[in-house]
Amino acid sequence: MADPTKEESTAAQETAAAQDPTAQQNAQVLALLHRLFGESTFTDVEEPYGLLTVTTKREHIHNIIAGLQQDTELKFHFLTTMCGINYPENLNQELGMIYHLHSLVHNVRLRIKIFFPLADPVVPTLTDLYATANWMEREAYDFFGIIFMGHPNLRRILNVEDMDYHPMRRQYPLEDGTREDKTDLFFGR
Amino acid sequence: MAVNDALAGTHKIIQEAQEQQGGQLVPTLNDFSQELTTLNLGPTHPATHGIFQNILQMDGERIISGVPTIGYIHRAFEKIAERRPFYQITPLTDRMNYCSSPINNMGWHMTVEKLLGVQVPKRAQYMRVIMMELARIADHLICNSILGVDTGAFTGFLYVFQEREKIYEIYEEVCGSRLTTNMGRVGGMERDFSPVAIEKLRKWLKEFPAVMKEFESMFNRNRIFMDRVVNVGPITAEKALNYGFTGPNLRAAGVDYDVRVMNPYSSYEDFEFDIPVGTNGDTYDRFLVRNEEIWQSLRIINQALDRLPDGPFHADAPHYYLPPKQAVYKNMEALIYHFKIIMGEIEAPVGEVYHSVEGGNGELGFYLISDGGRTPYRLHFRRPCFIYYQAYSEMVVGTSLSDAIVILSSMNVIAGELDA
Amino acid sequence: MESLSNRAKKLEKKPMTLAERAYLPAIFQGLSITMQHFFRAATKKQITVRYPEETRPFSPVFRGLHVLKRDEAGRERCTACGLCAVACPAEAITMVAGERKKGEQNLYREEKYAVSYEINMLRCIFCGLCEEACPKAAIYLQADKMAPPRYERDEFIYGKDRLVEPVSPDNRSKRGIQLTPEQADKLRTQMQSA
Amino acid sequence: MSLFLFLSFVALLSALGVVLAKNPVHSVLFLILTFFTLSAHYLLLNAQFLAAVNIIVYAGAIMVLFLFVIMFLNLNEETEPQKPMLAKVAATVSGGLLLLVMVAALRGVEPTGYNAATFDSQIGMVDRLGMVLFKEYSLPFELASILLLAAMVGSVMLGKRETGERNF
Amino acid sequence: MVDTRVPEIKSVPAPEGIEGAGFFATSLEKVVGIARANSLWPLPFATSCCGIEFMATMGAHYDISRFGSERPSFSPRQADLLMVMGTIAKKMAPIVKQVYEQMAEPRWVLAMGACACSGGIFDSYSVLQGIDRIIPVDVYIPGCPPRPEQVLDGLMRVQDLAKNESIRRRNSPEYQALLASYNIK
Amino acid sequence: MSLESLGWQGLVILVVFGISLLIATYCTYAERVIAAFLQDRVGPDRAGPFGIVQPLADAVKLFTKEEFFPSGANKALFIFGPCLAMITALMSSAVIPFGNFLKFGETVVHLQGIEINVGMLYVFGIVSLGVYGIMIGGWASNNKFSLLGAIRAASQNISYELAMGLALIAVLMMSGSLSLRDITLQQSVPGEWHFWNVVKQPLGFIIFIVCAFAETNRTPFDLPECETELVGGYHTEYSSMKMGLYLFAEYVNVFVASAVMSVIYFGGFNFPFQYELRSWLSSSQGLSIDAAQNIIAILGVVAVFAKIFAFIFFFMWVRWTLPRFRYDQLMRLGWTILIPLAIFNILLTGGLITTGIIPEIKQWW
Repeated sequence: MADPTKEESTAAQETAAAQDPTAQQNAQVLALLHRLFGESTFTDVEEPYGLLTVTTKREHIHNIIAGLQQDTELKFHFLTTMCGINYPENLNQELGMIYHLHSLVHNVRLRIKIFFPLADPVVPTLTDLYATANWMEREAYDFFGIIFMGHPNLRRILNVEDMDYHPMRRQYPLEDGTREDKTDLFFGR
Repeated sequence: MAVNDALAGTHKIIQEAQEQQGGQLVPTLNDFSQELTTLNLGPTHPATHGIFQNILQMDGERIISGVPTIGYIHRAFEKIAERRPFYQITPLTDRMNYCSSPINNMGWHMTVEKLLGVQVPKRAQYMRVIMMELARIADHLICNSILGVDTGAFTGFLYVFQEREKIYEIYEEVCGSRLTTNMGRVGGMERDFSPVAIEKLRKWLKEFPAVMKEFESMFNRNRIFMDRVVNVGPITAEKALNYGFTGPNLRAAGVDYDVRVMNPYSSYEDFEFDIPVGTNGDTYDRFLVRNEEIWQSLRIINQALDRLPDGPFHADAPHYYLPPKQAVYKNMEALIYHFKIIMGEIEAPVGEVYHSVEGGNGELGFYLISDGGRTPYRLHFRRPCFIYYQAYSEMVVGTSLSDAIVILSSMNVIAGELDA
Repeated sequence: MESLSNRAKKLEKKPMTLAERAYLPAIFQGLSITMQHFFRAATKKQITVRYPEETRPFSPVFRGLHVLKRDEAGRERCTACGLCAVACPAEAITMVAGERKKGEQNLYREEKYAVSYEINMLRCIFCGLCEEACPKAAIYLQADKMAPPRYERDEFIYGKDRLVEPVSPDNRSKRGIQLTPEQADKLRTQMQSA
Repeated sequence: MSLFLFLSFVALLSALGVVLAKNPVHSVLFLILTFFTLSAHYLLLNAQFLAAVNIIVYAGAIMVLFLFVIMFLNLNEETEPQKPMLAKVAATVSGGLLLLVMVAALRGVEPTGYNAATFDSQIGMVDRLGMVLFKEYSLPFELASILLLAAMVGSVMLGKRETGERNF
Repeated sequence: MVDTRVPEIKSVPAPEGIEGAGFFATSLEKVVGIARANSLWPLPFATSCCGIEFMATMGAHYDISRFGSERPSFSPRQADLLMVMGTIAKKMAPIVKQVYEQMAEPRWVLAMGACACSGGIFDSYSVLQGIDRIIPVDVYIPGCPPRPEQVLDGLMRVQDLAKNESIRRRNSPEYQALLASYNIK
Repeated sequence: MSLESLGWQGLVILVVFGISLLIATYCTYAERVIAAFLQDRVGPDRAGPFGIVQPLADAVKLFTKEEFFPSGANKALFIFGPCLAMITALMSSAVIPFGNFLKFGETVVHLQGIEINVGMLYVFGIVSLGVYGIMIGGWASNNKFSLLGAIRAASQNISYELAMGLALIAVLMMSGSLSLRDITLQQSVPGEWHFWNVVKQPLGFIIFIVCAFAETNRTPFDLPECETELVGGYHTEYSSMKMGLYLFAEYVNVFVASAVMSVIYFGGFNFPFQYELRSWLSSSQGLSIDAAQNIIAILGVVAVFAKIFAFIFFFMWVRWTLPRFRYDQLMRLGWTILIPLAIFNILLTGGLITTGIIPEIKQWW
């Protein structure tokens, strides 16, 4: 779930975006999205810095991305990146996945977010749609412990196999904890 | 729809695809050399440059399957970035794709500028373009000459490395460091080009084409080299897109996707240059595309240098751009700004921004989520190497060990960017 | 795939000609190139810098070994504000601030000064952020000195004894605020009389 | 004479080594040593060409391929299949019979020894050998070459992989 | 150019374990030491940025071959000098140690750059905070990455070590104790 | 042969042995300096003046390095491998004629280790054995990279030996002799100094030199040890002097290959206008015919070494210029290009000899 404070910044942009060609493009894309997958599928439609951002539920994410990939009009057939995120304060929506899609032909980008509880971090995989999703999902699993149903090889990718936590979750410290040569913790660190 | 239902058949598709490949590639039982050997390529194998491991199943010298393992220099960039103020992330980006640090630096600065809404003056933009294109040349030079080294021709590498050394000199003149440049600041450059830097740059622009021509004539039409690279490790455009290829590797497959043209940043729309594309995405195409990109980058640098506008080299943004030292001594306001910026207490708006630049290896994206604090709430790097290296295990199937090494070096996998 | 940008330049991959298929022309071309380099190396000036006998010129903005500057009067400029330590991404700088006592005015420029100031050179990444952060122009990364390699880990904790600029004006770093010749002369006489 | 005795001793010893060595690689190396001593014998008999060709062809090429295959298959004691008793008996019997035949055949041979009158220092030289091969024995020579050609064609056919596969 | 070499160290101090009786270099030892010093074949264990600067050191402008070290031995058996360049993550640490164990005596270790020496800016859960936690390091080169000049300086420091080392140092109980403290062999 | 000349011959053998070793030693230095110069560098310059004692430093270091035996390796064969490589490399220089003869009164000293009338076959036999050193060492190391290197070496050497032999057969057809000394002498008919075999057999020479590169495992055919693919190939597991022996054997092989090429194709110890020089020396300078001959012989030694060094330089020059082949391409080159070319060369030579275009060589000496 996006931050509540975000509304201010988006409101400021709205006026500027009215004349913007990207805003018009985004409006078209949004209309198509609504037509294809139903208006109720998407919540929280925003356009921070000209990039259409929609939030949906994890039940729909596979269908939406598959539909976008196959759609001949939108041609969103490039998965730019995906990453996990952790908001420990948002109850039952602690974890999230953020997908960046790109329609190379129309040169439009789309950001899709899903949020789900920490206790049930299960998300459908995209490996059947995009080969590139394989490692990105492994990375998200490694960092956040998000489990991708149907992933062919969901193992840790960057960290050592026997690591027992998911380090990018916000509760875990960054530091190694073993260093000896750095003792000062003053000056606002 | 339930999650599990949505997923029905996912596995099947992948399995089918694998079987389809397997049917052709796995030798039949009556094949004499059925016995497969497992060869551990890396992590300290000389051809893996950076550090990653490939466990190859080999039938004699033919590769049946390759399983890559990465993460050997995982440094937790994204986690560190959550604990560092914006300006301290620049040194981190240096070390991501260390073959072309300035591009990473500039990409990061532009991301923050986009977040903060800072307008960078034209001169700074042109200066950035010059440095980014220099970095691109340096990156491609390394990649192509290392391809030469991996095919056994060491000398070409040393010839072009001299040019890289000169690029280092220019970097040093501009920012004070050779490799991990920490160049530029949010809002512009940290200092203007010195006359020496411009002179060195002009001199280099004059000398470099001859060396580049020599390098090309040593390799481009040499049959030994061509035999090693033509039709080795080809990848179709569809597959490349599916694997998320960007940059020279995608262009070698024939797709003219270039962030500089599609989403121009830092005044790239002012310059005239072509996007070289290859035909079938094999190693030779990747080599040629990189070589041609070097020429195109030279074109851009020449244009930018000739048209370098006058004016300030940084934005007039006292909230984000450090005041000059002299002002800090004399001016209370400047001193306050100085303290605030250094302590990281700049007023970053809440929001999220994705900005991508054309890095040495493709679309280098920065996805920054700011919650208004002094550090990013989350910073995700779209690292092109990480994304396209997963195609490697598919590309090497059916080739020989020598091919596998050539493919690897032509993909220009930079360990720092791969593992982040 | 259709063109995305209309600026694509298709690289042609010509099939090898008969001569190219015979290996020899390219081999001779390659051999002649390397031979040119051989003669160039043997006759003209070699580009190799015979370090340590010869050295390459560094750029004046090169970020080398740190120095804590003194001012015109030979006083330490550092006021132990801690900005450099905050700015350091490697967290390599440690300092302890102290109040200047009476009679130390000729040693320290400000009322606060660094009792100890340590930089861990092994951690330091020479990014130059400390130099930028310093509001007193006290810390500089010298353009002409590099941190030397050493045998022991402990030797890399650079304290004030090694960081503070030597008193002799001739050994002063070129970075930072430069003395005018008159100031230098004045300082020299001061030092000699002291 | 002492040289001859020494060489024969080494030859026999290494030939025994071929049979007795547990490690197949050692066997092959002993066999190479045997070829060496045989070549030395040829030299003693003034057949320089034969000696050189023996080394080049047998020791230098054929045995390399032998070694190649053995190294590739990585044979060792564990992988050695246990042979049935019957096979061992049969092998001993047939070996003994072979020995018997050879002894019987060579029993009547009289060593001629050195005769200064008939000695011809050029007898083992290349040109003499060529003359003999291409004049007196030209038909067997050609037959042998046809046999080798047939074998070569056969091995190429066997070694050829299915179409569509890359062959290396 | 101001002198950049170590000003404080006048004579090379004996590293741990080579002092004491019976360890004075004889003339044979001197010859062997000089020979070893001039033929340090490096094993470039390059993981990241520093590896690129090592390439620069090998390149024409600096030319590490002048020190007799241009033959990189990627096989640890043949290498004399393990040059660890770049970040060593915890995933990589066992491999570094293994490579060190595979090297034949005499062997030296050069930690190049902040990451290898101490972890540098990467004070994170995944990065080893200095390779001297797993293998003994002879010479540290600071910098991120060090300039080729510094690399050559470091190489010369290793040469000094090699020159002054007793042949028997590697059999000495002190050296064995050093290795044992790292759990090697 | 008198006892005295036997003693002289022994001395010659020793000298040849020593020279082979010395040249191999300094080949390592030459390789480094030449590579450096080709690459705009300076090469070793800190070990002695111009780095001249660099090879000695390497040797001493290798000798004092720790012996190492990999686990699971066959220890005896592990030691035997490099020894064999070195022995076979050194043996082949025995039959190379480094010069004509010196004559002191009645004593004639042939500047050649031993003269046997199948000298060429001898060289061939020894060279074909050289691969055992690599194979045994590679196999005994119990390492996959080593084994791959050994296998590559074996198949490469056997394949290229064939083409090499076939290329030489054309020379033999013209010379009618297998003795290297005969072949050398034939290349210099008095008054016709340009009678080197390379003029008559250009195609054969090209095939031969390509095969020589392959047989010595040098770039572009250095697949058995290519660094970027197999780490060190067959010598990956070797440390100390055993590894030094392998490196050394390679340089001895380079030396021998250069020597064979200069003897067979470039007239060996012959040099232009030697007969004119000899008659000039003996007639107008008043030297005895023996003394004049001795001077010519010594100049011949200089000539043959000049040729050898030129070839060694060429070996290094090529090594630092060309990329290397892939394994299958190498095989294809050997079997489908070089061997048919060599056979064509034989047919061509045969045709030219029967039609009389190449005159039959008469033994004029």
